[in-house]
Amino acid sequence: MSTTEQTSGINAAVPDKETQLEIYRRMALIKQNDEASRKVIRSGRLMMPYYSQRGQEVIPSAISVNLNADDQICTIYRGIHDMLAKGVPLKDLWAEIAGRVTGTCKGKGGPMHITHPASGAILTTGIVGSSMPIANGLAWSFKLDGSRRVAIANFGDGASNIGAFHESLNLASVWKLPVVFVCQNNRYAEHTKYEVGTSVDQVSKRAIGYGMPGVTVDGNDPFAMYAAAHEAINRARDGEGPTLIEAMTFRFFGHVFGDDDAYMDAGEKAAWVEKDPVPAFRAKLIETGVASEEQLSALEADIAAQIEGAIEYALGSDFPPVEELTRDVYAEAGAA
Amino acid sequence: MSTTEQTSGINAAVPDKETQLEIYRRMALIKQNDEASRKVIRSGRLMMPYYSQRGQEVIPSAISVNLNADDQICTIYRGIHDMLAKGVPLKDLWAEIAGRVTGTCKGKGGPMHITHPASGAILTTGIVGSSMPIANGLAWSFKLDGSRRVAIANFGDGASNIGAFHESLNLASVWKLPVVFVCQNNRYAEHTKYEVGTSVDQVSKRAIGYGMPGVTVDGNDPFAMYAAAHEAINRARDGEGPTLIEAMTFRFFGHVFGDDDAYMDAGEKAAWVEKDPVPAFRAKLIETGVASEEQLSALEADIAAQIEGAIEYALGSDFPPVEELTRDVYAEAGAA
Amino acid sequence: MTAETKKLNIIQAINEAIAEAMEANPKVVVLGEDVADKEGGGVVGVTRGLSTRFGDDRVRSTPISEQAIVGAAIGAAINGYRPVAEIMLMNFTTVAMDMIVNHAAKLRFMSGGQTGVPIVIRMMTGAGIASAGQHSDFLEAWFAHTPGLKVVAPSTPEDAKGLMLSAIADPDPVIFIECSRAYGTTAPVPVDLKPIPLGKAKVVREGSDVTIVSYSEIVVRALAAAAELEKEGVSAEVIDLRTINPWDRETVFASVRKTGRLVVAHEAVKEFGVGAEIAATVQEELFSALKAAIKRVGAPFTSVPFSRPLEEAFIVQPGQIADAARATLKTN
Amino acid sequence: MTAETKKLNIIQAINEAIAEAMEANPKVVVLGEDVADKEGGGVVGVTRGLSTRFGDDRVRSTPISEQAIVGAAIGAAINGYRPVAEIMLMNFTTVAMDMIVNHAAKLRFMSGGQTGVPIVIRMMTGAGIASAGQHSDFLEAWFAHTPGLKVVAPSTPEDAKGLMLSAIADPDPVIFIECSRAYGTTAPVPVDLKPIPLGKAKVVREGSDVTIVSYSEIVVRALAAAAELEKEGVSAEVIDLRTINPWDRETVFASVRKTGRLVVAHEAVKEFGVGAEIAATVQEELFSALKAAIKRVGAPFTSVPFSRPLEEAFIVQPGQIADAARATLKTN
Ligand SMILES: Cc1ncc(C[n+]2csc(CCOP(=O)(O)OP(=O)(O)O)c2C)c(N)n1
Ligand SMILES: Cc1ncc(C[n+]2csc(CCOP(=O)(O)OP(=O)(O)O)c2C)c(N)n1
Ligand SMILES: [Mg+2]
Ligand SMILES: [Mg+2]
Repeated sequence: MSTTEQTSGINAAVPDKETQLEIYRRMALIKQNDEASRKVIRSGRLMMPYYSQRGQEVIPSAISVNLNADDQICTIYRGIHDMLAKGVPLKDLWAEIAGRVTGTCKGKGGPMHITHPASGAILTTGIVGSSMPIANGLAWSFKLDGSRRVAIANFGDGASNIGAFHESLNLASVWKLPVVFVCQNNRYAEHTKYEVGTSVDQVSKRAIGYGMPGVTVDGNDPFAMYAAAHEAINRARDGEGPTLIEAMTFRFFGHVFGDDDAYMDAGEKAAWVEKDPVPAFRAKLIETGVASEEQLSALEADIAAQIEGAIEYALGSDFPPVEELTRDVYAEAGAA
Repeated sequence: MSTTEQTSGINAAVPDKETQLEIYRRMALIKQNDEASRKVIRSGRLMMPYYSQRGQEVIPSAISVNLNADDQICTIYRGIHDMLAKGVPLKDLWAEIAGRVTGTCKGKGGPMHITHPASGAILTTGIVGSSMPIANGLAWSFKLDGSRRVAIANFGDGASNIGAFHESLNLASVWKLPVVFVCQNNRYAEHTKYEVGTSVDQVSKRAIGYGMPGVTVDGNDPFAMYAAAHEAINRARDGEGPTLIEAMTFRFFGHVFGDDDAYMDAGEKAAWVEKDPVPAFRAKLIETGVASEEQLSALEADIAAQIEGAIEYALGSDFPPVEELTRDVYAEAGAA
Repeated sequence: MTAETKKLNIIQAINEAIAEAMEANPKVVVLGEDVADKEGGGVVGVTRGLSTRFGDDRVRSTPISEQAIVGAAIGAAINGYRPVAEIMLMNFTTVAMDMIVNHAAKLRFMSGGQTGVPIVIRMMTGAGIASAGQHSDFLEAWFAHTPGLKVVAPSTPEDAKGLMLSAIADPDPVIFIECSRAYGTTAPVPVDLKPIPLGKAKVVREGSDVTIVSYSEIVVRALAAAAELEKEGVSAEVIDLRTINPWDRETVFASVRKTGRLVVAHEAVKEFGVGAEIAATVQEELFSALKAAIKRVGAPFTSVPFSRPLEEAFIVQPGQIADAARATLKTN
Repeated sequence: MTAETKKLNIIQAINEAIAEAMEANPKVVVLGEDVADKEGGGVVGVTRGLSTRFGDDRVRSTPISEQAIVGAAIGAAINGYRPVAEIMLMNFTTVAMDMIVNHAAKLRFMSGGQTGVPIVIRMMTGAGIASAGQHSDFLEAWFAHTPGLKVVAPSTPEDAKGLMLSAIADPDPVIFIECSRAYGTTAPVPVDLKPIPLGKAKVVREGSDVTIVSYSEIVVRALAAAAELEKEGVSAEVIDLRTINPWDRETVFASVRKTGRLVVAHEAVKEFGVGAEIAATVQEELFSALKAAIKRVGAPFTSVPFSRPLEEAFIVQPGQIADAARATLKTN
């Protein structure tokens, strides 16, 4: 994997065994949750626009183990993996996706607008590019506070072509904000191949135009992703400013649940699925003695149970009362 | 002057004597017109927002001699130099600035919105960055026509930080449009110094992020500017796509007529005024035998007379009738 | 003798209109995200088949860059092309408002008539499909308040095709609003359908007691309300505005002169919406002809919610329109 | 005993309000193009002196990046800051509408109340200073039509200061509109002025025959019209709305109940403007109390022209407001 800036190599941070296991746990959680989501929709038990994150599990898993609870993230409609990795509770998440009052946002936001400040999950936007200007604002508040907190802005390869990307990276650089821009390059923007919409072979090269370090990393390699995130997050914490990380990955399914993905190159897709990062990392953990087959099976079974419980909890919860329709448009009278 | 891409050197185009003289004529026209404009406003004969181009005469003069009448340009509020260089008639221009019905736009656009299609002067926008997306559209039409025409998008250094810049350069590159992006870097965006708002030391480096050639050139050196423009314009004509030219220059006055320019670095300003490109090129033309003192004085006197005539024409013209207030909002009924 | 017809849904109707315009005029071009067939011919297929039929030069998929999309359309239009630009969803016009409002709408005026901008900007929107807060807004009031723009919002396949033909032929920029909920609506459309002029409303149901003015998919709900009212012996006239700006004052005035009562219904939030302009104008022009206060029906002043029951409560229902009509009948 | 006062123009009044808010609350920060003193303290000086007094961290000049400006304000506000963001001119909100409308306005609702966005977005606008088509528009109707936003437009130094104090203290996003023509207006302002609540209009002249509702600098013209009418023995009541959303229905209703006649005047183009909402609401709520049709006065449906005589004809003049009032008196 070529990189505009070398991050791997001797000073590359390596996750210890415990961290490796935690990265895998988050990957498995995301993979199993995505499978459960598609199953639930297919079964007709829930109706929602769903953007599968299958194939992109490594990125948020390897990033989030470098974050504290009070660090904050902004993500996009295809962001449930980012949210789960940051710690949004499964029950609250599922209840939101099911439009129930017990959801993170009382069912009013839905799958495209998950917010859970307690986990540092501040924004899920449905507008391409808009996670970045707001992540800058979170980072600006940390700088004003004089804290060492960090903000992460997740977005896709297609989003790197919209104006908000440009304005955000420029401002973050001139203000030296503690923010990391994570471009999850899954090769497609809806139905459009990367090269059809993007004028540069690597999004990370755009960092040069903002006097900011930029790196292209294998987003499906937990070690490479961990090292890149570790370096960028520490740079931000130390007040040395933002970094652009381009994490190469692939979307295993169509843009949104239900779209026929005829526009995708079947061979390309097959090759990526072949290298599915989740079973690959699982095998590596066993092979390197980080964990045993039994251990991982137990962990997966536990996740499966949690997901089932969350779905039951969600479907068993009430819908919001109709008064909620006009509540939260403005703060309750008297608030300030 | 450092450049991200070498343009000068052995294959750099050199303007012949005739062209050198024409470049000087346009420079003198712009300088004398700017002086006349400020004088007229100071005298109270006209009231308008005026953005002096004094100090930036070389850029459009050296570019426009490489253009044909049917090539088109888009520029900004600080764009009268671009308009004059492209051939907008003095009388029509002054009448517009004076808000008279004989103006290019019947007095309805004013100094910030000069348009004169007959000269290829398509757009003057008051919105930072907005000359670029529309220049792309002009270039796209040339490509659809299968013609060799070229579009020029002029903008400032500050405009290189707004979203429209990014979207425009990316689209122009993926569509290989015959457009040249000319960033007139006069070191200031209103009251803000270049480095306060811009995260990269040279705007031209941003071209790397668009897979496009980018060059930083001395915008006050007619030969360097001519060579850079010549190469970029030919590249566009030959269907090889867009170029980003960063032309280094300086604004001799405050952002807009009347603003106290206390925010400008007096020393920096004095140094640039010291190297005023207009008298410098004038001296060079005489020294190299391209023109005689008498010849140039005659040329300048002729320009002065034309400007005086244009001002008289403008001030002697009628204001538009009040019906014009609601005309041209939509095409006249029946038009298509 | 009735003209030969063909059953079309609104997606097919708009697709046919664009195809016929491209066939008739080589200057008609299409651009937008995913619009070409290599990218699936549009996310809902409105432009499907066009690039295959007319070539990749005339039908271009773009990067996700709405300012660049509208800017490219404006520039090409100034030089004689007739671009049909797609902004996938109406909420995404928020990233292109400068190009639409400061440029497309104003360039003819600011240039004293020298540069016209004959573009069509197509977009879909609407609640009811669980797209929530940032993908469902009806923002037509913004564009109707912008001199230089025309705003069109059809409710049937025939109108969608006929109005798109006129929008493409129009010398000025047209905002063309498609309701996602209505895309599947099928109806017979005359095979040789001629362009339907912009600015002309259509009386879709005649009545004598109260006038209901609406547009886009809410017209269907207004008709349902009228059917409900009929059971009560109330005869409602339903007008499909079709074009929001310029709107057809004559047709609306003629109806209100007859009924003396008016209800305006639309999907957008009621406050500061299009209904306000129509109500304000009618009370000003026909004050003495009014038998009751004009009622407006629109969404509550809130964002579009995700949760199904809240979303249902958000969208204007036939019952609300009928209630508004009843209210106009009480107060006389 | 009258409170001690001090003569201020509107620029000074807003500057004082921001300074007092920054003094009282360390979370109040300012950002925008050229707002810091190194960059001249703002193009017209509204923020002059603030960076020198409160430091460069709390008062930051930005690149020309309105989306990034509003985004930074939103993010900081979510984490407890009170950003006062300047968008130099109202027409430039067109490049930041996504941040303002899809995000600032909606985040509280979409998060179920978890993330509020207490920001103030200041901007100037207005015709009359030869800025022409792209620097003069009044677009308040767009923002008033957007649930989640509040919209304020003062006409006097005292209101400008008092409303800015409330806007900064408000838990929700506030669009604060400043009219360039009015900046120079000076008037005595109480030294210990308290915040003036949002949503409360002010009867600036009492009268009994006709009510004239306006806001921003047009209030001055409404008062001139009232003076003109008085010569004819017509007693006009003039109401300065001050806050456009939420607008003070009670104060307007009370006045119309008294006069039975209403004129609404604003600088924006009349069609689909704020006047439509007020007229539509009043005719709906006070139909039987109305003695005549409600009249609206606004700019003609066109772009702001450059040429002086056209610009003069564009801006609402006292005579037009007086004529509208006279019209309401004829038809009774
Ligand atoms: C401003 C804007 N334009 C268009 C869209 C429609 N849209 C939704 S997702 C998407 C593709 C985004 O691709 P990418 O940034 O690569 O993210 P991915 O979906 O691949 O994760 C588009 C065009 C949008 N949501 N916002
Ligand atoms: C979108 C937008 N934001 C802000 C402004 C206000 N403004 C006018 S000129 C200017 C500075 C532009 O600087 P630069 O791009 O360097 O061009 P220059 O004036 O130096 O030629 C600004 C901020 C504007 N016109 N448009
Ligand atoms: Mg992608
Ligand atoms: Mg500059």
